[in-house]
Amino acid sequence: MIITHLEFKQLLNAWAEVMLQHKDYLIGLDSIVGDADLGLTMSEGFAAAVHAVEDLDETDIGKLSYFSGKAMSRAVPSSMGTLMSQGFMSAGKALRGTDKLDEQGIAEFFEAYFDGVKNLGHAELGEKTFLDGMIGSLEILKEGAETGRSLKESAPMIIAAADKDLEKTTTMIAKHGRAAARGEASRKLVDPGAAVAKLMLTSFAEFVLENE
Amino acid sequence: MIITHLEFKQLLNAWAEVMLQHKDYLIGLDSIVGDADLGLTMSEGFAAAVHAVEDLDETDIGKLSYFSGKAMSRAVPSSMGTLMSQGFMSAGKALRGTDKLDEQGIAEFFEAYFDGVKNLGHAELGEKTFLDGMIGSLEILKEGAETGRSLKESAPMIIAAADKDLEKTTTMIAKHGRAAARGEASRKLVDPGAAVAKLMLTSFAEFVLENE
Amino acid sequence: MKKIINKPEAMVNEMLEGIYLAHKDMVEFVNDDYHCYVTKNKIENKVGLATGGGSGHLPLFLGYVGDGLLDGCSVGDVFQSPSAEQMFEVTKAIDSGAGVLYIYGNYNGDIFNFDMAAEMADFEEDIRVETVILADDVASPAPQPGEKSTRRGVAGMFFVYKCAGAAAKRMMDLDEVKRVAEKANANVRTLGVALTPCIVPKVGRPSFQIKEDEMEIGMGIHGEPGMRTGKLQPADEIVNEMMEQILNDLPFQSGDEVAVLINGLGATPLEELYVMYRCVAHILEEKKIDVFKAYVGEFASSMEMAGASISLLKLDDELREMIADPADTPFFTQM
Amino acid sequence: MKKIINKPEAMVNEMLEGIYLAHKDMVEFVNDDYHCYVTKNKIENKVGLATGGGSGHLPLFLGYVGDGLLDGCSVGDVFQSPSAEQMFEVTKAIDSGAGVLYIYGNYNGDIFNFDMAAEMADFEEDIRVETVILADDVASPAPQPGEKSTRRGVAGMFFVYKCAGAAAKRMMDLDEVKRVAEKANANVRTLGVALTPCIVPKVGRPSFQIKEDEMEIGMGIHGEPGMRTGKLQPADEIVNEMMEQILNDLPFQSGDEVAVLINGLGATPLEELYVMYRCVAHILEEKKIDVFKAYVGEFASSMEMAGASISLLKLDDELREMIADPADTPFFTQM
Ligand SMILES: Nc1ncnc2c1ncn2[C@@H]1O[C@H](COP(=O)(O)OP(=O)(O)O)[C@@H](O)[C@H]1O
Ligand SMILES: Nc1ncnc2c1ncn2[C@@H]1O[C@H](COP(=O)(O)OP(=O)(O)O)[C@@H](O)[C@H]1O
Ligand SMILES: [Mg+2]
Ligand SMILES: [Mg+2]
Ligand SMILES: [Mg+2]
Ligand SMILES: [Mg+2]
Repeated sequence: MIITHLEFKQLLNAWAEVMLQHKDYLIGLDSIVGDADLGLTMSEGFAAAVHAVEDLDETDIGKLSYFSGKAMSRAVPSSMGTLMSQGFMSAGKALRGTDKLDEQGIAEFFEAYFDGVKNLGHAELGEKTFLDGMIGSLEILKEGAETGRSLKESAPMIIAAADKDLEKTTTMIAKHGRAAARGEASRKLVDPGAAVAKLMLTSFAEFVLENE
Repeated sequence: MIITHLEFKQLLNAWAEVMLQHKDYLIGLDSIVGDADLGLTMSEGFAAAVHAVEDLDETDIGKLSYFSGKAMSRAVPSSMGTLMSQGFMSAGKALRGTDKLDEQGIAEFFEAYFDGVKNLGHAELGEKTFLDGMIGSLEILKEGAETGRSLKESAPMIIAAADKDLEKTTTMIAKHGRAAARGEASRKLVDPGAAVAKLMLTSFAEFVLENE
Repeated sequence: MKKIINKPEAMVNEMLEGIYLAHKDMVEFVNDDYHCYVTKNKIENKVGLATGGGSGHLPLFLGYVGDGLLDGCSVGDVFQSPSAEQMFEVTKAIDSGAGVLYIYGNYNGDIFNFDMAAEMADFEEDIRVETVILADDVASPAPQPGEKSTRRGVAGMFFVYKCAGAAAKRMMDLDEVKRVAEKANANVRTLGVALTPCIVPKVGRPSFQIKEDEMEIGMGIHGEPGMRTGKLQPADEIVNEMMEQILNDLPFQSGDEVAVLINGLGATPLEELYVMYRCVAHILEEKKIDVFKAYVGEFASSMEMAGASISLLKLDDELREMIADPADTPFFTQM
Repeated sequence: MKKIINKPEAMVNEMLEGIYLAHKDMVEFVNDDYHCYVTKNKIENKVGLATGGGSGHLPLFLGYVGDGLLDGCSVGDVFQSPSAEQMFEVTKAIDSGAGVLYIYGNYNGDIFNFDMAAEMADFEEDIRVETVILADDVASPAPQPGEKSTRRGVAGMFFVYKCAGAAAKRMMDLDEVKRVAEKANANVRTLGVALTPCIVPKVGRPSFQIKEDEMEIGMGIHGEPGMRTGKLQPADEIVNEMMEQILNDLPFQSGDEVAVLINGLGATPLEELYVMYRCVAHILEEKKIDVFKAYVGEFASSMEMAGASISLLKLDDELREMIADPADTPFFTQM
């Protein structure tokens, strides 16, 4: 599968939609651990990302990703909002000058996204964050790119991994954000940021399956 | 019937008890027209009046009445609290030196009480106040004293008059206190202060019937 | 009843003790009675200003005792007048030879007790006492000539305290201070809106109800009935309705200059008061009424009642100066 | 949701417009953006102090911008950090040659954005920026050496603003002002109790629940979970429990001198805050801890949340002077 600027915009669209659909779900998760804003920030943030680039006459996916991130950072400067915008901006820098993503390019996109979040947030794996929700899917994508597996084949694996990763956050103690104040009591709770990762990756996999 | 300092204290006691029993009733009435405090102020005020004189070694009913009023004015300086204390203090001044009240003395007591309230509050009859709740009973007492009717005979008439007087306040427009702000809309409502008058007079009549 | 208190009966005394402990450099009580509240900074030959009223309205009433404002305040139980004796004790304590002015809201209980206190002051101590009774609530009837006014005193009383306090601080005499207070009282209008009831601690339950989706325009600060109950409206519509009543009552006119007070009744956040002020400012601008100074915050509350009031004071050169003068109390400071 | 607002989305902007209209003599916005709030009184060569954070906590954060306190504040949506760009704009506006100190609460979103803004300030404008992150809530874990602190910043931040503001006003340099702010931050402890939830306007319903007869000790100012939920207790018992936690945390000791802040979260009446202060004062007296100054009121609110917090700041000679210095903002004035 090849992703051009057109599919990239469609993917952004799909993400904005899935965040809107899961607004109350995310508010619910965040109201247990944090301040109940995540449904609002994610639906608004991704909508702002879409809005910033939908009418841009631009085929450079790097630039599209960068500008969507910047727009999101203005729209929703919450923890996850800023981390996600940093993800898009980092991916944008890494892919600058690219107008098509193949399996390899897609893996690079998500890797740069992951690294952007990690660099701004200073979190390590296992500290119950967005990173833990994304890591399994990222490894499948990287491995797929190395071994030449098609995205279509990877898609169901991603859906399963994202699900498992989110589940696994209920075994971790939060070290960051509002949830961290709970210490040991945070362990059994689902991490809202990881839930966003699951939504993004699952929605990406479904996008692949529908468009292949 | 002759009222000495002993019966006077018993009467005060009876009034304190009836106010306590009707605390919620008075709160209810005052919460419609005013600030919902009347049940509190009347039960506390009469209790303070009782308390101030119950252990006094004093046979002068004038002094007992005056001191009970002064104590009430300290305890509950609300509109009705101050008016009632003024009633007791005025009656006290009028009866100074008296240690027995007959029919005549009782009528004087209530008349001085009524005048004390009237002088401090500057209200006229028909302006929907305590005065309107007391006036019928007062006239029966005064007429009884003139015509030589016994208190026992007057008692049922007082009970009926107090009831009718209270009912009649629902035809008057309030000119004083918080209810006055309602203007025409105050008309159909029972006046809480007049309800206190009814409680006092009815309780007095019952006291007469029980002690005769 | 969700209150951070101990026994309801102890609330007022414990609150007062807390105030004396927190502000011992500025205020004290006299006659061994917490309810007799006076400033520590007595100025020789200044007219003494006293107010008084029920508790439950902080910073009203005692909060306006301090430098450039009032000298003493007698404090009652929640929503209850203090007693005549307490008022008399405050009167004695604050008189420094120039007489005393009573300034308080138009409520029966207060009037009866202040009248008794004034008599005691005259009879027992030869202190000259004058009285200005405050009435700014346009939700209650305008005074009719020859009739006893039933208009209530609400948050706009702050402006009268401010003007009278400045006048006394400038060492005007009793008649002059009274004249300034009467002018401010004649020039101030207030209207409130209530969203939720409050609870008198000793009663333990709300003394009135407002439906979950309703508001009451014009409700008094003890829950006295207002002008109308209706569905809760957007802020701008509420403010428009309130401002129309207020502006028409004096009336305020194009070319006037005013001071504005947006007062929170207790539970309403400051954020919402500023949303209201925005709309007030727009209306005044459109009517070409100038705002000299705006006050936004809690100035006369009803414990945990949600809601707010708007007050306008029409200024002339004299009142403008009185409003601008500095003041310093534990509850209100202006440089 | 009983709020006096227009469209929930418009609330923050309308509130800010109200603030600029009400206090046009003292504050203004830069970059054509209401969210970039700065004092009008810029002092040449003074260290610029900036804070920032979500709306819904008035007078926090922007209320502490003014004379003797902070110079600028970037304002977010309700309970949301402002953006890095907005912080950067404020930074540029308040720098007057002596560098800028960021002072803000320990929240992820704010940290991410202030870090980005500091980079922009350094890279694009060569402005030296230092940072002090505030953390005073003893309900969240004490900082562990080598680990990122997860302790939250709550009402005690006011004391750090006050000390840093006074230090800057005394024309100390950036390192010195930072040292004073860090000392105050290290010396301040806070604990809160919540009785009812608050409602983020855009969400429209309470983001958590507290049972009708319960309270939550240690809840954060956005409703973050506290230390324990339990039956609502009498004021003295609540305060005793809170004070024990606070005193043990630093720990405060006999012979210490402190400033105290009793902060209302929004719907809790001032009356109740003074009932609490009375108990605090008794406990401190018993422990032989001296109170230099007591502040009682709303200093860091959570809109219509009912509840309160207690903060203690341990003083030394330097901090005592910083607390005593005058300050004047539209929301806080001390002579
Ligand atoms: N340092 C970090 N690195 C990566 N993810 C983080 C970090 N801190 C928090 N998160 C994620 O952010 C989520 C909370 O986001 P959000 O609701 O926006 O926080 P807030 O409302 O406190 O700003 C957490 O569930 C977690 O997954
Ligand atoms: N001037 C007056 N003269 C006589 N009675 C009065 C007067 N004003 C008020 N009252 C009586 O007082 C009652 C209200 O008393 P109260 O509840 O104590 O008032 P408040 O709570 O406003 O002080 C009214 O129902 C009325 O009967
Ligand atoms: Mg959140
Ligand atoms: Mg009443
Ligand atoms: Mg309040
Ligand atoms: Mg409030």
